[in-house]
Amino acid sequence: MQEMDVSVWRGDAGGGGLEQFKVPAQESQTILDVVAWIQQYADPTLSYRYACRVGMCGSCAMMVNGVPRWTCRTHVNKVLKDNAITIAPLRNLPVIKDLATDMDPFFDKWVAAGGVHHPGKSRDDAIEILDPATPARVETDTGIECINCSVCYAACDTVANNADFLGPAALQRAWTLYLDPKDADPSAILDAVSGRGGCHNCHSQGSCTLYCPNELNPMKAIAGLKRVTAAAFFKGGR
Amino acid sequence: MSKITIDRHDTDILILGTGGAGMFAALHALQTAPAGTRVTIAVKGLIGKCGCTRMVQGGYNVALGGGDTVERHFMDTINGGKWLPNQDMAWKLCEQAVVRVRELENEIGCFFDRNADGTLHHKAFAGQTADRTVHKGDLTGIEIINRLMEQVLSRPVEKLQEHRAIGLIPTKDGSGLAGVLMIDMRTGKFRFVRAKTVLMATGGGPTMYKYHTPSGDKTMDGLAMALRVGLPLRDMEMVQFHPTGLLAGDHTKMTGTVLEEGLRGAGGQLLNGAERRFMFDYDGLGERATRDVVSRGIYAEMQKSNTSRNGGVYIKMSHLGPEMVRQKFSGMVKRCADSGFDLAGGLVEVVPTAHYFMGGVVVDTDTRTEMEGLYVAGEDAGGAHGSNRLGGNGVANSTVYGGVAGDIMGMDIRRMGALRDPDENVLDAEVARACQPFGRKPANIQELRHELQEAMWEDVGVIRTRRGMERGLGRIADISDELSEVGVATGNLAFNLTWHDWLNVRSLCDVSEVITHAGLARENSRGAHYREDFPEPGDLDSSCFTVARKSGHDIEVDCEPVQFTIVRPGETILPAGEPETLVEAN
Amino acid sequence: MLDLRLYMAQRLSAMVMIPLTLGHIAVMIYAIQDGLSAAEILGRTQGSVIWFVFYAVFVLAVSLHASIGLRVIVHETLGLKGLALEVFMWLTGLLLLGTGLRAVLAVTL
Amino acid sequence: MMIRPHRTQPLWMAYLLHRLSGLGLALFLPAHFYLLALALNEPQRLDDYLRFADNPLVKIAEFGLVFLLAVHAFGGLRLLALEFLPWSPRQKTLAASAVAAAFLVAGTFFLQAV
Ligand SMILES: Cc1cc2nc3c(=O)[nH]c(=O)nc-3n(C[C@H](O)[C@H](O)[C@H](O)COP(=O)(O)OP(=O)(O)OC[C@H]3O[C@@H](n4cnc5c(N)ncnc54)[C@H](O)[C@@H]3O)c2cc1C
Ligand code: HEM
Ligand code: SF4
Ligand code: F3S
Ligand code: FES
Repeated sequence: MQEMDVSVWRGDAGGGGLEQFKVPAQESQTILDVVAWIQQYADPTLSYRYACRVGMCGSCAMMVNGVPRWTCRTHVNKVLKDNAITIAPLRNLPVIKDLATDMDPFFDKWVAAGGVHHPGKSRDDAIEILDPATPARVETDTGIECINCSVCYAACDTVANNADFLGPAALQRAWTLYLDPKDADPSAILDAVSGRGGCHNCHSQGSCTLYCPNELNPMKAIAGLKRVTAAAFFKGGR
Repeated sequence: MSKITIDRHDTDILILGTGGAGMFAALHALQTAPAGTRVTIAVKGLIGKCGCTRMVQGGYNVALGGGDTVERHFMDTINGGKWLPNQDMAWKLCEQAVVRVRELENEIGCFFDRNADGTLHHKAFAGQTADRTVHKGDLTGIEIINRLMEQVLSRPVEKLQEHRAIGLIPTKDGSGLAGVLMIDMRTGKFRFVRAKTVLMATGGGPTMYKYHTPSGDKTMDGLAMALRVGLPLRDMEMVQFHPTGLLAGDHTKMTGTVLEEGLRGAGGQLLNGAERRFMFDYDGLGERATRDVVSRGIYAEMQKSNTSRNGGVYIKMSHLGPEMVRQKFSGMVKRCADSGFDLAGGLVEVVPTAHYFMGGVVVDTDTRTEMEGLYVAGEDAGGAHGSNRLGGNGVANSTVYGGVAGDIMGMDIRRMGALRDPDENVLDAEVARACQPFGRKPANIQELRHELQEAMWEDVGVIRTRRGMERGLGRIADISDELSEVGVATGNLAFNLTWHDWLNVRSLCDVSEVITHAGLARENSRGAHYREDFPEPGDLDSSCFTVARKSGHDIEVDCEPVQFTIVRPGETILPAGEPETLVEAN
Repeated sequence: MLDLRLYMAQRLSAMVMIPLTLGHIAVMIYAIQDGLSAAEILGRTQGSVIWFVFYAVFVLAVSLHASIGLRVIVHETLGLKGLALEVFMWLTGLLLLGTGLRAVLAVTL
Repeated sequence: MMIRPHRTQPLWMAYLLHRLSGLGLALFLPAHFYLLALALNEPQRLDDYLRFADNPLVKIAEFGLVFLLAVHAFGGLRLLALEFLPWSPRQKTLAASAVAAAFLVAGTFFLQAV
């Protein structure tokens, strides 16, 4: 049987390095399958994380040949180079062990960016009548398809260099909330994204948008936030 | 192994799982519990990122428009469940779904798709007499769970992530629950958490079948724990199969994942190995028949060996125009393409796949169990769906009853004085159970899981017989015995997935045995349970549901009569003159 | 390490500089056609209020703009933060402003 | 390693170029100001410098500076457009145009200078 050369990063918060494995090649095989094969048949102590296995939960992202990807939806053929693949934990997040990272900082920033609905109504009120075709609604509808996989967060060098930067996914969530007419406190969102780690730190590197597996556009969302915060700046009070 | 230490921790309200049930429970508990109550969430994965609620595609059933009523939703649920549902639970499900969807929209911040005039859009799932399923495209679960997750993360809830519950620990006299034993998966250490009230919302999930849809973290841990503390489990034979799971070979985790229902609805055709349409051989509705009928049709075709390359059948969409398919089912087309298949233009192999578990712990309409301090909601709880769950009633069930559980726990806790002390013997026994593989010779656990999945698929699957299920029991027992001999290397227990695989197969074996016993006990065919040797549904008026519990080493299954508290077979609660269905024929 | 205010200061100053730098480059392209001498430069600029305003505005803008820009680079690549970062920004800003204004005075007075 | 795999894309290159040009300008500008200030007290030395500037090597250096300025200005223009104008998805085209415009201006300057 045809075998591939797979290098896998092993280690923990204290450091680590690459280890080599030979993995049998199969016709339908994702990177996640490769990783699982190693744990099940070659090294039972390999650690990684996944849940849904169909690109919905955003648990399985790793660096594949130096690029962040969702591994459950990345076919081996797409990334195999000279019959070899290198797999490492997602960048910009603390490693727990091997390929599993601690995603808490990512979610802490999600909340810090104001990414929580501010209700103006309650369960006793009727569902709001909302035009589904407004440009804002259409833009929000795609934005909220984010699966918080952290791929954009790993791709962004501003995140790497600026510990406070909220990062593309959190800011994109804030933007979709800002656009949502149901949100009762848009100015709280603008405040949350205007601080020292806010949207203004983004240098439009565009890696977030390029690598987002769901073809979302955090770069555009961040530009949107910059625009509305700038407008708010001129209106004063900020 | 050196002496095992158990870290001890206390809280007031403990919630296991972060699906729709777990997260709603946390939010509601914070609303109803007295100020200062400690709320803790423990979950096998990351908050909101594991479990099946996130994977909901189709949507959420709620009677909120188009002339639909709670009564009609209720009647569909009862008819769909073939008169086995607990009617009070089904009623509360339908009634509260209305409130829950408004809560999701207005308080949690979800957005469900709208009609052009701005009102909620409803679509019709098979088996329903009204357009009642609200949705956000075909990614409804992501919208619901992401919004819930934000709410939970931004509130003062203690988070125990990657903490796997492995044992419910009762008090010494067995009257109440003292707390839950868990493994902190990141370190591999044991942690015992005492709580006044515990919600179990670990989401069932029939992943003991060769082909299955649920997320990888779901391995029936909850029901296995409930079984061990002697709680009654009902409807355990009821495993729902989705007819079209992707088939791509045994070595890939993509196998078993759902290709959406809408493909068949839109005119997708199922072809056998000879590329001939076969569904009309089994049912007049062809591919548009309900899930259970289509699953059986495919299974029968597979038994005749009329199969595709990997042993399933094909779904064909190309006759509808590849462009149209690409546009209308873009998510599915892309997902198939990632796996190397051309859904729009070619043939994709599919197979029935275990999707949802109707069985679960016996609870009352307030989610209380017979054990003081233990509450169960979501897919872990039995009763609301009877023998079959309508598409769209799953997430409604978990969010409605999760919220109920939160409310009730928040109230009940006011009358519970102190934390209860655990039966240390049970605690030690549970630790020992988890440590059983230590010190034994490691072997391949994955192979054992495959064997179990093969056995369940073949002998306790889509079509069942006494002979088959009895053989299945033998196979499960063998695998279970073999598992007891398999070891796990203990060099490093931190994030040791192989140890957890062992525990997963343990839970799956235990619950598989119950499924099989319950399947043997039901000598008729209802909903998801189909007996080739008893193909008739039996008398509806004397309908019974199975109740299984563990007694010593044996599983005892009783049949209890269904109480028709709201409506009797042959009757309806819809006002006279109401049309049979509001769905326009297409 | 940029909040809204610093960001606005940097972007607004950049906008101000766009016409000024393009103007400056245009003049230079024109001016160097047949070599440059101090006298030539000074001849054009000295005593001219317009040129004084032109370059003074540029110097103000560039001090603001570049000190904020350097602040970002220094934070992101050297990890400087807190008080040290503020001090760095102000020092570079004042240095640019000082040397810049001296130069403007020199060529326009 | 600077050029890690995830960085091999036009917008990241544009970012790098903008940062390096900004840095270059910020380092050069004080020197430039210093020289101009010489005009105040020592016009002679400024003239010496300007003669020195006729040297081809220095010409190339000068060209480099104008190039930096042009690169940075047009790159900045691109960023301002992307941040403040209605958003267009043609970011890569914009990035490329900014570089092209910078070459054009700096090239003109260079041709004039020699
Ligand atoms: C692919 C797919 C599509 C579906 N589509 C629909 C649909 O369109 N409409 C519909 O109504 N229903 C649908 N369902 C069903 C629906 O998703 C479930 O019924 C519902 O979400 C269950 O919710 P829950 O909260 O009970 O469990 P889940 O959402 O599954 O959550 C279970 C939680 O418990 C955790 N857990 C498990 N074991 C342990 C342990 N030992 N210790 C601690 N935590 C543990 C899990 O990690 C997870 O967080 C679908 C299911 C699947 C798989
Ligand atoms: C022509 C006018 C100019 C424009 C339109 C302009 C525009 C910009 C913009 C938009 C940024 C922000 C980039 C980001 O955040 O990624 C920036 C950064 C910067 N600018 Fe300018 N600029 C101009 C002139 C100058 C000048 C003359 C200098 C030098 C003194 C300079 C130095 C810098 C520096 C050091 C940075 C920081 C670079 C970084 O963060 O990557 N700029 N400029
Ligand atoms: S924006 Fe895209 S890459 Fe970033 S977290 Fe969301 S889905 Fe993942
Ligand atoms: S990659 Fe980073 S710098 Fe901005 S455009 Fe995306 S957040
Ligand atoms: S496992 Fe869920 S996105 Fe990959």
